[in-house]
Amino acid sequence: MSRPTASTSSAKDGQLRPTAAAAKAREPMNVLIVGVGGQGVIMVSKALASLAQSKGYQVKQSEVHGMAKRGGTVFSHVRFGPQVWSPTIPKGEADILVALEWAEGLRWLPFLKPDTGIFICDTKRIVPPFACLNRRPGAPLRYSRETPAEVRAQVAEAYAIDATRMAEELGNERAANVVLIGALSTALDFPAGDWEKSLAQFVPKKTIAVNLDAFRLGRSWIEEARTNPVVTEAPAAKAAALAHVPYSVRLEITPEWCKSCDICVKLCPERCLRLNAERIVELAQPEKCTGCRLCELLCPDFAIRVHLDSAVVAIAAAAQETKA
Amino acid sequence: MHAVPETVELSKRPDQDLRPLTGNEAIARGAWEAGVRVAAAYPGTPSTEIMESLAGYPAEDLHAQWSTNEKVALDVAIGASFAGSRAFASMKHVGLNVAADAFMSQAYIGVNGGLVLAVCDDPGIHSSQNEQDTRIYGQFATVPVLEPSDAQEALDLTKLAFDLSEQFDTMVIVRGTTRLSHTRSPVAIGPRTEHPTRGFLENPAKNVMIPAHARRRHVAVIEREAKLKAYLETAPINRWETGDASFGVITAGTCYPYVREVLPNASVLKLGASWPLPDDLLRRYCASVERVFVVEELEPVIEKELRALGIKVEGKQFFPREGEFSPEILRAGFERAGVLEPRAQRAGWALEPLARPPVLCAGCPHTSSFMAVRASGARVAGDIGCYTLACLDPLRGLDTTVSMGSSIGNAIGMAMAGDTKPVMATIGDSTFLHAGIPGLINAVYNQANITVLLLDNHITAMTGGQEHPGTGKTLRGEEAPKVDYEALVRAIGVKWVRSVDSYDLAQMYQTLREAIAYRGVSVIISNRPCVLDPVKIKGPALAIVNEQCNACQSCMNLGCPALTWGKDTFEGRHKVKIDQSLCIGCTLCAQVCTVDCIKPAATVAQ
Amino acid sequence: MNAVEQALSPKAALRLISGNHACALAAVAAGCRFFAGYPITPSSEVAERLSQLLPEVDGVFVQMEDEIASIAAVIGASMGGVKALTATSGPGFSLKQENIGYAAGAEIPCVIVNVMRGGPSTGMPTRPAQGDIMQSRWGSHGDYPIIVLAPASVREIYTETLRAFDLAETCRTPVVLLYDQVIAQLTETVDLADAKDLRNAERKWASGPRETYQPYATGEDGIPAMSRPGAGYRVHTTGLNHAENGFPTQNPEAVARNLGRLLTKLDRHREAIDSWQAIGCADAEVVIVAIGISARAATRALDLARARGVRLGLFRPVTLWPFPETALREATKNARAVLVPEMNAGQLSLEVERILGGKRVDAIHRYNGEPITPAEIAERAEALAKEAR
Amino acid sequence: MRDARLEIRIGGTGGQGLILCAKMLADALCTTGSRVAQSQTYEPTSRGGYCNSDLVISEREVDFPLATALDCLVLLDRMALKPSLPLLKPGGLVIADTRLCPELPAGHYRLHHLPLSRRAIELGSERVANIVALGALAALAGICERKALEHAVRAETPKSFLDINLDALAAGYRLGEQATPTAALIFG
Amino acid sequence: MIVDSAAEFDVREYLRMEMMPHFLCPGCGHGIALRALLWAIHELGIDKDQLAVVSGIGCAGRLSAYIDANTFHVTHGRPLAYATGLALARPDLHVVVITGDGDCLAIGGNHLIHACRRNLKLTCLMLNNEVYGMTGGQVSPTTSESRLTTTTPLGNAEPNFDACALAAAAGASFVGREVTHHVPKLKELIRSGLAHPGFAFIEVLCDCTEIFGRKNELGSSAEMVLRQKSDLRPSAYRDSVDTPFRSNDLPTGILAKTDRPEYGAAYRKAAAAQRASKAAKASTGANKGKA
Repeated sequence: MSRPTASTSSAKDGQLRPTAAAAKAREPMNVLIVGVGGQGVIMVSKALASLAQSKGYQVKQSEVHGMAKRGGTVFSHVRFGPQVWSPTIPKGEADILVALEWAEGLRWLPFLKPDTGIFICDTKRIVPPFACLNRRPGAPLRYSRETPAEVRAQVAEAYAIDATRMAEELGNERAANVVLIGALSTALDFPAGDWEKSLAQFVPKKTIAVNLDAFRLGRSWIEEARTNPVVTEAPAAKAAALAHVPYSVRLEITPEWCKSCDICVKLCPERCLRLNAERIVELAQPEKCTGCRLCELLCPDFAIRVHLDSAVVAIAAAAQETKA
Repeated sequence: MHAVPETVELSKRPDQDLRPLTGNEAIARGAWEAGVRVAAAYPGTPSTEIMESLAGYPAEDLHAQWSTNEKVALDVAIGASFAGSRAFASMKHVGLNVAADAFMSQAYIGVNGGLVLAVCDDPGIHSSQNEQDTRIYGQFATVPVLEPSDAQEALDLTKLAFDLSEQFDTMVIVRGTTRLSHTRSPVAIGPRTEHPTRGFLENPAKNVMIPAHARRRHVAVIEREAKLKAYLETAPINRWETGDASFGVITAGTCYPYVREVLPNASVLKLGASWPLPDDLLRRYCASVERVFVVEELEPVIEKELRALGIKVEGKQFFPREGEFSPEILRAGFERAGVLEPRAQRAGWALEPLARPPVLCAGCPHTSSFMAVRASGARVAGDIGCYTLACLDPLRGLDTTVSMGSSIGNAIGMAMAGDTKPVMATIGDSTFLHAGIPGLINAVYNQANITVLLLDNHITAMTGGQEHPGTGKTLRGEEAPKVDYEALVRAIGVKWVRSVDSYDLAQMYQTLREAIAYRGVSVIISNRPCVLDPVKIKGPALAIVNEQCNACQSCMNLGCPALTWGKDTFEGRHKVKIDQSLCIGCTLCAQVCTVDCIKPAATVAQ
Repeated sequence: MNAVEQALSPKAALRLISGNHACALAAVAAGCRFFAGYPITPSSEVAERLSQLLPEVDGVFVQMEDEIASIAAVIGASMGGVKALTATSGPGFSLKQENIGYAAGAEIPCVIVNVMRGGPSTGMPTRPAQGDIMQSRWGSHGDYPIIVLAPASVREIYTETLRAFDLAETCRTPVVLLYDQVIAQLTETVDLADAKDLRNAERKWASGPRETYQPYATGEDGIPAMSRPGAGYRVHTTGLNHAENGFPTQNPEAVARNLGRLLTKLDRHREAIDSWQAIGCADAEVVIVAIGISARAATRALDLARARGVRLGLFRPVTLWPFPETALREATKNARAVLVPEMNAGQLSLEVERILGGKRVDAIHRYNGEPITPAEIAERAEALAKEAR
Repeated sequence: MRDARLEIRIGGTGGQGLILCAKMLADALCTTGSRVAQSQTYEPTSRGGYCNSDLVISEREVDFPLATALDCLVLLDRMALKPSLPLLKPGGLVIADTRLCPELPAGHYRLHHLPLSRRAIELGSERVANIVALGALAALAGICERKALEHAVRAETPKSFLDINLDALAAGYRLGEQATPTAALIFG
Repeated sequence: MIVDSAAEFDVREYLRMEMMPHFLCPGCGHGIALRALLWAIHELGIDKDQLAVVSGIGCAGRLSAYIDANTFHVTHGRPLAYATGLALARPDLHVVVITGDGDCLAIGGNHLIHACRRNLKLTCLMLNNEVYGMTGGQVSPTTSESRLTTTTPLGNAEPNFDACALAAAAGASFVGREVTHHVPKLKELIRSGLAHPGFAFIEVLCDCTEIFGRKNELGSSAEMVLRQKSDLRPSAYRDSVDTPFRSNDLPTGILAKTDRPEYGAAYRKAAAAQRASKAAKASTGANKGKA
């Protein structure tokens, strides 16, 4: 194998001469692997890249570091073929999108080839703290609402696997990514044995057996799903029934009872209270108040009463909706 | 994130072989193959792994160190060059700002042993405070800038940089970007070439920058620029790839593969060095095509030069000045420029992507520090580090963040300007050692009424867990003296110093309040190791007793990624659940839980 | 027929009974349904007897951990609206004083039996004394009213116990039943036939609307109507100085008004409270003033002296506190001298001297555990009479 | 008036049942219309130490309920001798146990030295010496009807002791009825 | 469920409004404990007329005055004894004792252990603020070692009582401890205590910010409220990663619960049985007589 650089220019007579660029032989295979920091996205991509390289392909694998391990989005572009230019996969060019987390899978869907792209996604939901920022009563969880069925309708070939549960059942939740490798392996032309060899290099020695099981489980799951579609809905995807319950939070403060102890101000989860110029508690940011009653409960002077107006009506309505 | 073992193995097998390396690993490999003797760096994404990777090579080959900051790192490298050895420093783009003082002078002095500076830019600002373009520094200091486009070139150009450095008596910058640093591709590696030390060259007129010497050196620098330009006219690192003559593209570095991706058959002039530029080559190339496009990430450095040469070029009107390039951005630009047929727009599926910004880790000791900071009601000057993330909801604990070590100076200024709130600076241990100490000295000297919260998590956490003078270990993991912060701070003249365990939330609250109440400079050292480095902490996970949770959201207020909402609600608020795979059992949530419903998972029926 | 009914049946009217047992029996007859005590000689038989009697009448007996707890429990029970009794002796009586003050101040009815024995301190547990006369009046700190009854016979223990409950309830005050070891443990033939005519008085309970009810507001009688827990008044009771509304106050006017009323409330009920016995005082040269066993000796001394031609009289305060002053002055107006035999170093004689200011008052003080004998009294009284002639 | 008052002391040591037998006597007297005041010493050493039980008997209510001049003295132990003898009326009746109170000083009293405890032992229990003494006292002093006393003994005796107590009472009566003063009146 | 009734519980329905605001210092944990008590009472639906609160002397003792019930503010150390009398005499009442650490464990210690042993149905709420607050901050039986008080200027050298261990050892059939920060949990604990058919001893760790906290530099009320639990480290957190950093290990929650017979009921039952048996005897005796 020769050096892959196309650096064939030569300098003669003090002048650089032009050369022909290497013609593009064949489009590379684009596999986008995504997930959340800590899920093992990089391991999946390394296993794939290593396998591809061993087959003599040029491989580029590009990923983000830094913030990634802090619960952020992690993605890894793996491109392989006789000639690979861009280290990243252009939007709409991914042949396969492997997602280790449901919302992450949805985030990267636009990168998938519209007509032929294969979407393999764990239904695991990792809800980031940001999805829970609005904590007021009735506020919805800001997590993706699309269901696997909706995705399937939009994508050429889509698989929603509960890989995390499958891995748990095998005894190691962390092997979920390998279940997905198993699924991925069915979409590429490498022999299963080569996959397993590659895998064994990248998982901890002690977990090789369970990871190989996970790999085989992922493979057989897909094969079965192809002939006999499995309905796996993302858990609680429609659990937004209680959203938008119309509570109106109201704080009733008895100023002459307040002794300015500051407990409520300091311990309010939303920091929406303060002591005013007279050192009496007041609701400074009513829009943030969630009506959690902590101030009421912890006020030694009984100076605060929290009212969730129309709560009874709202709860009754919500309960009925849940039943329905 | 530490040394890459297979690279070490490779060094024992000098026969050419292909290894999958990232750009950073390739730069390190290149430096090693070039026979570098001394290497220094301060960690900074995306450059960090260069030095970590170098430290994976045998200690007898080279000395590699973490320096306290980038200026120190460059000074160390300059010193080694003075002594006649090949020397190397690496840093991120903003690190060069810190090192700029030395950098600008060294540009005049030149080198004895070859001196190469790897600087990694961060277009797109994946993990930085700006996306400044390092090529301008090269132009500014008249220092050549080589730009690899992939890992192979990273190796090759780094090696070349050492040769050029010695050949032209100049420091050489190898400029990378995040994409280069973190893309892995096969690289052909080679053996190390030893370059015995040249010995110190006693030449005060060159080595001692007093005005009289410097004036003469400036002339030499300008002459050097001309020589470099001449070299680059024919240097094989520039590539002229022919194609359709209707238009041509001039590009460099990581833009090149994108250009090739989008325009596989176009005429391209790929520059190996983006500074200085070979004027003749550019003129000849531009003349060979009808339209000339310059594709360069960030600033129009090349484009402006071409315009200065009187050549009509197109560039930034089609390709943005900000952000990281991608094939689709280039495609869109070329489509707008009319050289590519617009692709049919597919009706996209309207997906609202989930916001998933990086957050402090589960169990991060900064969490409780910033809970207390938030409760203190202070005006807070933040600094660079993981804790910068505390500016986001729900902690919302920072008001400003400027640059490494700025927090204390910023706080002094705010206090002197009479901010009505108490003023506080929060600064990590590594950042404090990097650039915080002069600020603190200044605070004491000028009697500022500020509180400095020194967030000592025993590691340089943000960049992935690097050692520093406060950790008691070197880059290579050897024992080293450890900075005693409390003694240091007292020696500076701070009278009010207290150490506190930031996992003790109540103590944290109280200490912070008392520190603020103190008139003058008060320093709190919050003392808790990072949960990821140097060892990953994983205690027994906690769980919520669901039926007891009253959804008060006190724990959600920590912003801990292990905490999220369960399916149940109470009074319309979501009850909380704990992701046990993420929880490390730090108990901070239990400490704020108002119903005591957070218990070790083992005792809670799920 | 339970033990109490049996005890009080006409057939059993004439019976042999000890002083302490008479007290227990009378307490039950008076409607006492709660006893808390702590064993102490020579009062323990009261507790022992009540531990048998109270369960028979759906009352409660409890032996507490100490005398303080006992009086506290008694006051607690009375706060609950139940007539309650405790019994003790010197050291225990000392321990109870703080809470007796509480009962006086908060106006909680209760009856405290104090069987006097030798003192000070542990003293002589099985020997009689009369050394608690002053303590029974002044034992707790501060100014407060209290009623102290001093029966001298087993029969009188019975009747005075009945009266103690009546007075405690009607006057809302603690009542001390003060008698000495001899009387307590003496078994006497007693006729209870005429003792059954009980008033069995009830406390004045609050009535009327809650909004206007003031727990310490009173009418002419100076006795506030008490609210029974559960009756809907939900008042506050405190040992702190309080206003008519029951809540603590430091307002000088309110304190003076309410405390002033408290300190004088018994004065308005002296007719019911006062009780004494005067024998042969009209023509007596010397009037003997005595209580308890000393009074019993004096009774015999009267006969002994008359046989020798000396006219002695006996004034025996049955209600010791408030002291029947007027009656004493009346009884002694013709006497040349007064003799106070008492089993202490001089307590009753002090009060007698105070009341009779200027009249010759002599005393026999005995504190060796031996009762003063009739002969001794007669001898001293005769000498006194001769001296005064 | 002095004639209307009769004082009896039963003296001995703690545990001899002195108070019980005084109470039986008092009960018997009570049923026959007498007024009785019964008192006793309560010594700290109630077991084995000196103990007595006094009865003051009167036709009307007893004024001073304690012994001032004893008409009868029963001595079940020599320990009772010293505190009791000085209270004895001249010519008073003394009944002493031969075994436990063998020696008495000379004095102006009628002494009956009787084998009270020995008889009790013969009956099967030394503990009924008090009942034997009660019978002897009743017989010698003639203060109460035998039937009333038997009734009182029945009323105060637990079932299991009833026979022996009644036997003891009878034995005491026999001793009293057969007795002649063992010592003449001695003028000391 | 411990959180259910927060919405409908208005503490003011249980307060004597004419007495408010109360006299406690700013931030005093007693106020929080009082709320929890009233909340528990509310949840159990105890009629205020049938509720009797007996309190001793001290800051805790003053709380009874604010409760709209039958309240008795009695002598120092004796509330348990008063309550024993009240509860025995009036088994129909719900009797609650509010006491402080000094009131309950020092001057009233004897009553506590016997109340535990006796197992009469009473709920004893001991508000432990580690100090004699009312008298100006003297050392109490629960003052932690080395703490400064007005009578321990050198730092307290006496070991302190573990009140719950003491109560349990004395045989209390219900023992619990909670901190004020956990108001719903505290309410639940008190509720369990109130519902317990026997003597229930509940220790509430309360902050005394103004006196004890200030003297010992324990911070503001909010800080003390938080500290109570971080210092406590309930056993639940024993194995957590912060173990090496803190030593205290006082457990919270229900710490002891047995179903010994309740004294009052047992007493009444025995009395009734005796009365019944006597009545039966008397009637058979009378029948015989007739025959």
